[in-house]
Amino acid sequence: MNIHEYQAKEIFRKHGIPIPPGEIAITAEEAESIAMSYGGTVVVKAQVHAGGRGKAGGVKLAKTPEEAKKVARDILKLKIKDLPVQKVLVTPAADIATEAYAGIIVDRASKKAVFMVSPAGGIDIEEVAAKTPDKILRHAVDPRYGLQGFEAMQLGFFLYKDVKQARAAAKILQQLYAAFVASGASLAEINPLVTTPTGEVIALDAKMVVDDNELDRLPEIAALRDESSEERSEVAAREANLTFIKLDGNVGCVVNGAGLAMATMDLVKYYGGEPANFLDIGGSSNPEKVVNALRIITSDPNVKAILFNIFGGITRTDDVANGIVTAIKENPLKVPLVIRLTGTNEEIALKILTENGLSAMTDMDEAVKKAVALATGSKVA
Amino acid sequence: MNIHEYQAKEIFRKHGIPIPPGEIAITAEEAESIAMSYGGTVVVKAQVHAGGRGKAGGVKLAKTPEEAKKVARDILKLKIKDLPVQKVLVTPAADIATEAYAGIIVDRASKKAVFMVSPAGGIDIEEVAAKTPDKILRHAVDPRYGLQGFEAMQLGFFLYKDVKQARAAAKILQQLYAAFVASGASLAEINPLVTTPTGEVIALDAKMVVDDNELDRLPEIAALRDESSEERSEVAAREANLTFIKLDGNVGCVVNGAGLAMATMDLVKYYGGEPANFLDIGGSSNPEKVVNALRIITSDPNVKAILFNIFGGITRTDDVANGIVTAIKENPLKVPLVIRLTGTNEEIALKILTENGLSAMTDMDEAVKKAVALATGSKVA
Amino acid sequence: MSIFVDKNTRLLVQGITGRDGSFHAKQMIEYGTQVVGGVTPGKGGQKFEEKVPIFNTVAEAVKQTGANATVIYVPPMFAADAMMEAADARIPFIVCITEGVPVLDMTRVYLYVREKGSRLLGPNCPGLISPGESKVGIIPGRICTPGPIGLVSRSGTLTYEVVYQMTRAKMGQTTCVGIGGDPINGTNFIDCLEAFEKDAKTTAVVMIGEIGGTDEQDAAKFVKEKMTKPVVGFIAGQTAPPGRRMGHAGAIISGSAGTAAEKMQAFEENGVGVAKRPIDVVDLLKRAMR
Amino acid sequence: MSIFVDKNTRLLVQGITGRDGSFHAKQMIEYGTQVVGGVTPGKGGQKFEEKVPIFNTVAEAVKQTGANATVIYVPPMFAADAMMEAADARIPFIVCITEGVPVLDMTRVYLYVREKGSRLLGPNCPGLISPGESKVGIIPGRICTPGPIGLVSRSGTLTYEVVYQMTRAKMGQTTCVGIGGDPINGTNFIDCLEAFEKDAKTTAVVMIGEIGGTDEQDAAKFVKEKMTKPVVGFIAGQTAPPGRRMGHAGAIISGSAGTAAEKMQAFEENGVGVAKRPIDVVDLLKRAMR
Repeated sequence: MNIHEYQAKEIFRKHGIPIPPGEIAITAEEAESIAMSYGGTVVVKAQVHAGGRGKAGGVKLAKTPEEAKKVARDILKLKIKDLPVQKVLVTPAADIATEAYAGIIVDRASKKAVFMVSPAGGIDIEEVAAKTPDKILRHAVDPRYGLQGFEAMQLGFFLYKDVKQARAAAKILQQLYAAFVASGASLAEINPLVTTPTGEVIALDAKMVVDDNELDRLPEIAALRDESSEERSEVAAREANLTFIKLDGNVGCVVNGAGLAMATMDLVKYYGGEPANFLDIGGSSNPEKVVNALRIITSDPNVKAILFNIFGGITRTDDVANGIVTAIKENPLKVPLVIRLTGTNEEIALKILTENGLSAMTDMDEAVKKAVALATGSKVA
Repeated sequence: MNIHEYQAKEIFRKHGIPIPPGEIAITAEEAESIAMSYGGTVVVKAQVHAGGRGKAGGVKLAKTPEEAKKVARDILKLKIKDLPVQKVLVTPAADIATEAYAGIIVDRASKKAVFMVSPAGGIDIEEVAAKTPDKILRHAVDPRYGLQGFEAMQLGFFLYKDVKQARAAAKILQQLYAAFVASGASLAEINPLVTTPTGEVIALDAKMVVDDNELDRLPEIAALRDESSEERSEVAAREANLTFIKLDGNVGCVVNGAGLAMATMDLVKYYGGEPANFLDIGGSSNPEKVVNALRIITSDPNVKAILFNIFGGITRTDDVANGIVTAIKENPLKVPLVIRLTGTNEEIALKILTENGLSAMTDMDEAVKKAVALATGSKVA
Repeated sequence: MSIFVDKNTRLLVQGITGRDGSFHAKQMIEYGTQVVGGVTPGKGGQKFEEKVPIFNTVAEAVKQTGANATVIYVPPMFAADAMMEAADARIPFIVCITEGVPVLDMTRVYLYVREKGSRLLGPNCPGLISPGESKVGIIPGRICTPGPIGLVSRSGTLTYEVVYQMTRAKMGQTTCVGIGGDPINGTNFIDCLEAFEKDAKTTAVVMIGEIGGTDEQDAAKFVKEKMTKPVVGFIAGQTAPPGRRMGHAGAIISGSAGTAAEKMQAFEENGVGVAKRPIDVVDLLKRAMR
Repeated sequence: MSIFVDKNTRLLVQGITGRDGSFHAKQMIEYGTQVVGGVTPGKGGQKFEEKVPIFNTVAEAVKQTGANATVIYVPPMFAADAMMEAADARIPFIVCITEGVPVLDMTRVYLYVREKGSRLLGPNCPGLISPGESKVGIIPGRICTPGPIGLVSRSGTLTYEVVYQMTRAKMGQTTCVGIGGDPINGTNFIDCLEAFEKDAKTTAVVMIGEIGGTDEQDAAKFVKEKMTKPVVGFIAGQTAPPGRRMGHAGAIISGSAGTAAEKMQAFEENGVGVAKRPIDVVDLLKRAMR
């Protein structure tokens, strides 16, 4: 789950990381009055779950409250990577001497949380990694001991020669690690971590991604979810307990199991179609899920054909058949439907479908070919 | 450092352990009014740094506020193991179904914090260990992982057959471990841990000993020290940065180093005397420390002779000699003094002492023999 | 022969009285797996299906039954504790089916299990099956048949699809292992390839990967450097967009790393036959085993 | 010969610019110890006494100097971190002089150092000296002389007293090791006895214990079961009251356990000569070595 910069900053602040103040505005007028209360130059920053905000015009300086109002109005009209900006963060502009980078991610190779720090901050860290890899220091944290003082100091000295700044950075990194663990994060980032002309070390930006699997035990983190900034169909899918990712193709896919769902999409492409989505109805065979899945897929006007690919194991194919029948009775389909079923209770499923004027296939490749042909209007081979 | 029951209870409560309410009284009248506010039967418990309070008459039931006043008055007059009772804890009496024991200590053999739990609670756990060792389950906690849920459940099931009570106990044990670690404790104990007739599991008593070495980084724990309940000479010694333990003998000992101090005491005994104290002036050779050491020792009327035993390594013997001279000038001694010095700057030290009318020996055994003879009035061999 | 589980596997089921645990315990017993005990705190002393003794703790269960493997069906927030309990009880082989275990839990569990000397399979995996010998987890028994092929996969139903095609083509399996779709898991491709290489009865291996991470690339190198037996593979997720988790927590392309294309290339470069479609695995195997 | 440190010991001093660190660094250099570097964060690049390079981190110091031992003089609240930093930098021998390290810190440090494969001596110890070869810590060099006796002790000045008597009696030492007075320390009696048993030049060993714990009892058993060389011992604290910490954090009789009497009995029962007074060690040694 993504959270906004202002939310991540609040979490970082609670763990002691020095961060300048800031307030959220949802209108240009609010931005103006916040800017007025701070006095001096402010930064207005789009709060949206997308990287590259700066390049997209989502981060602007404003020298006066009037200017803050104007830039806030502009930013609030933006769409960044398809996501509309609905909130801006207004924060006093800081005097910056140097910009560094500090982040943590969960690393699958080392099976640990890994710090990455770089004295080259303020820009995309992947760019730094590609161009000047020696400017990045990586450090895997042993979860049994946490980030030790001496480890934090090694990272601190990589960022700053001055011992006071190295110590300040070390402290911030330990606080960042504490925030990361306490929030069940899979990523936590400060970019840039800056020094001021008077030598202080402070965090100017904050980013955090939370492991969805943690949300059940961290209700206060789960409450940070901002559904208004997510794709609507994906919100609906999550509420229906489905894993759904919208794509741009024309063949809607309903599959049980993530691996099979990906393989089905790949096969759609292989046979000349384009998948309209990733959708995993999961292991449990609840007819309700099938109904919800069809509702979400049919709401996409690009979808020209729908393909079910169900390999019954735990999933009972008769449950899926019942779900399809129910859904179609409620909302007759406007696009053709191809069903592939095999496995647990296959015979019962076929009977249910036939009795309701539907048919099903058992071979995956054949089913995909047919769905692609129907979607693209070409002939079935 | 010992802390009182009521202080330990406050810490345990903060970590979520269920503990009945309670308030502190320093007069019988206060105890009465607390009892009145609770209504019903209360328990009045001496708050003193000594075990065996119950046997010493320091814990009493009172059915009415008047009775609470009476027993509080009695208890506030008590001395338990030489320590005067200055506070009582007044707490509503609980209905008890069963009594168990739960404690943690730092164990030197396993080099870990070790839990001990027993369904035979309410009595001295060393007695249980001696008589029915199979009624105790020990469990060493890996500090890298803390007390895991399953480990806590194993301990919980050892205490209770009922799964709800086992779970409640497991939760309490995890909270107890958290309190133990957060407080820098070397011992934390609930005795008894009781079940009520309705099946709840609650802690009726609380004991905690804090590692002195933790106090510098835990100011809020350090603030719990109750100097009024400690031996006065030991408080003075601590303030002077000396390690001092009062004993009942007649030869006062001033030594540098804990091992040598013990060996000196042993030698006093070996030659027929009794050491009046353990006193380690430590490694640094500050004359001020010697002055303070002499002040503390001479305040004990039992001391009939004073023995210095200094092996100069880091400790400079001339510093010690200067300290002795200064102290004696300020407060002339009323008892004989034997000085043994050897090591760093020995010649200078001897010169200082001689110039001030004092003498010194270099052999430890000879010095001890002489001090014992002077203290006991027997002839020097 | 087979890897990890066989006729001598004496299995515990942690969470045996839960919805999933009880369902699959029955299925495993029907298949012929020796289910020697179950664990559900508070139900110690009872019996599952009037046969299998239930215990309050894993330690007790191991002591009473001599179990040498365990399979875990407990809710995600308790799965880490269950894995560690099993490792602490010195069970040498631990299979965790549970999906949704927090990844930070797994950073601790991984080290703990390793310290205790156990092997962990999963979490978020379908388990494994040595056809005709023992089934541990949720892989449907009827789609498998004994034979000489080893199979290892990050996926569940996709594996079923491939195994089903193999069985229909009369290519039986020594063991089918689902290592699971999480970013941090106990057993990886290389662990399984190593075991299949050592297993006398296995003559060829199928490896089914997906986007995310570098496990398949590392495995491909291992095949080239250390294996004598032919290996063929399939990668799911050629059409997956970057930066999105495709159902499995570990199935994500980060930046430009972990794509299907790069994994398929690694396969090719290291002599692992690349199936373009799941069904192609069968033909590749036939060719490889000639 | 000697144990743990010798002429080839290349020593770092952590906290070399502090009050204690700088004082003892000078003493060690004077004695002839190869002090190859010091560590004080923020003073990297400077030199100690115009000779010894100072580094910001231990890792850097090890990389630049090839140090194979370190001695720690940092305040108690930073000592755990210093020990772990040294272990993380793979220094094989770590000596921590600092007194007052919280015991819960040591529960973690002990495991960490062991995982990294280093040996830790201390904390709260005087260090060790191999007379004529290398002195690491604070034991005064002039009271020692080379010879065939190994000495291991929980105490500081009491050790000096005994070594001084030995030196006066012309009984030189291979190595004198102070293991420290804390309840949890890195190296115990048995570790040292084992090393002395293996050391070709050591012909007899002195063991100086004190009240608290069971280290001396375990060591006595070890002497009986595993040692061929004679061992004599002294125990301090025969007059110590129960339940009180006698200066050293580890010197405490708990209930009725850890008394001097029980330790002396264990010595006697296992063939360790028992000195009643410190001075008796010399006579016992003479008799043992006849």
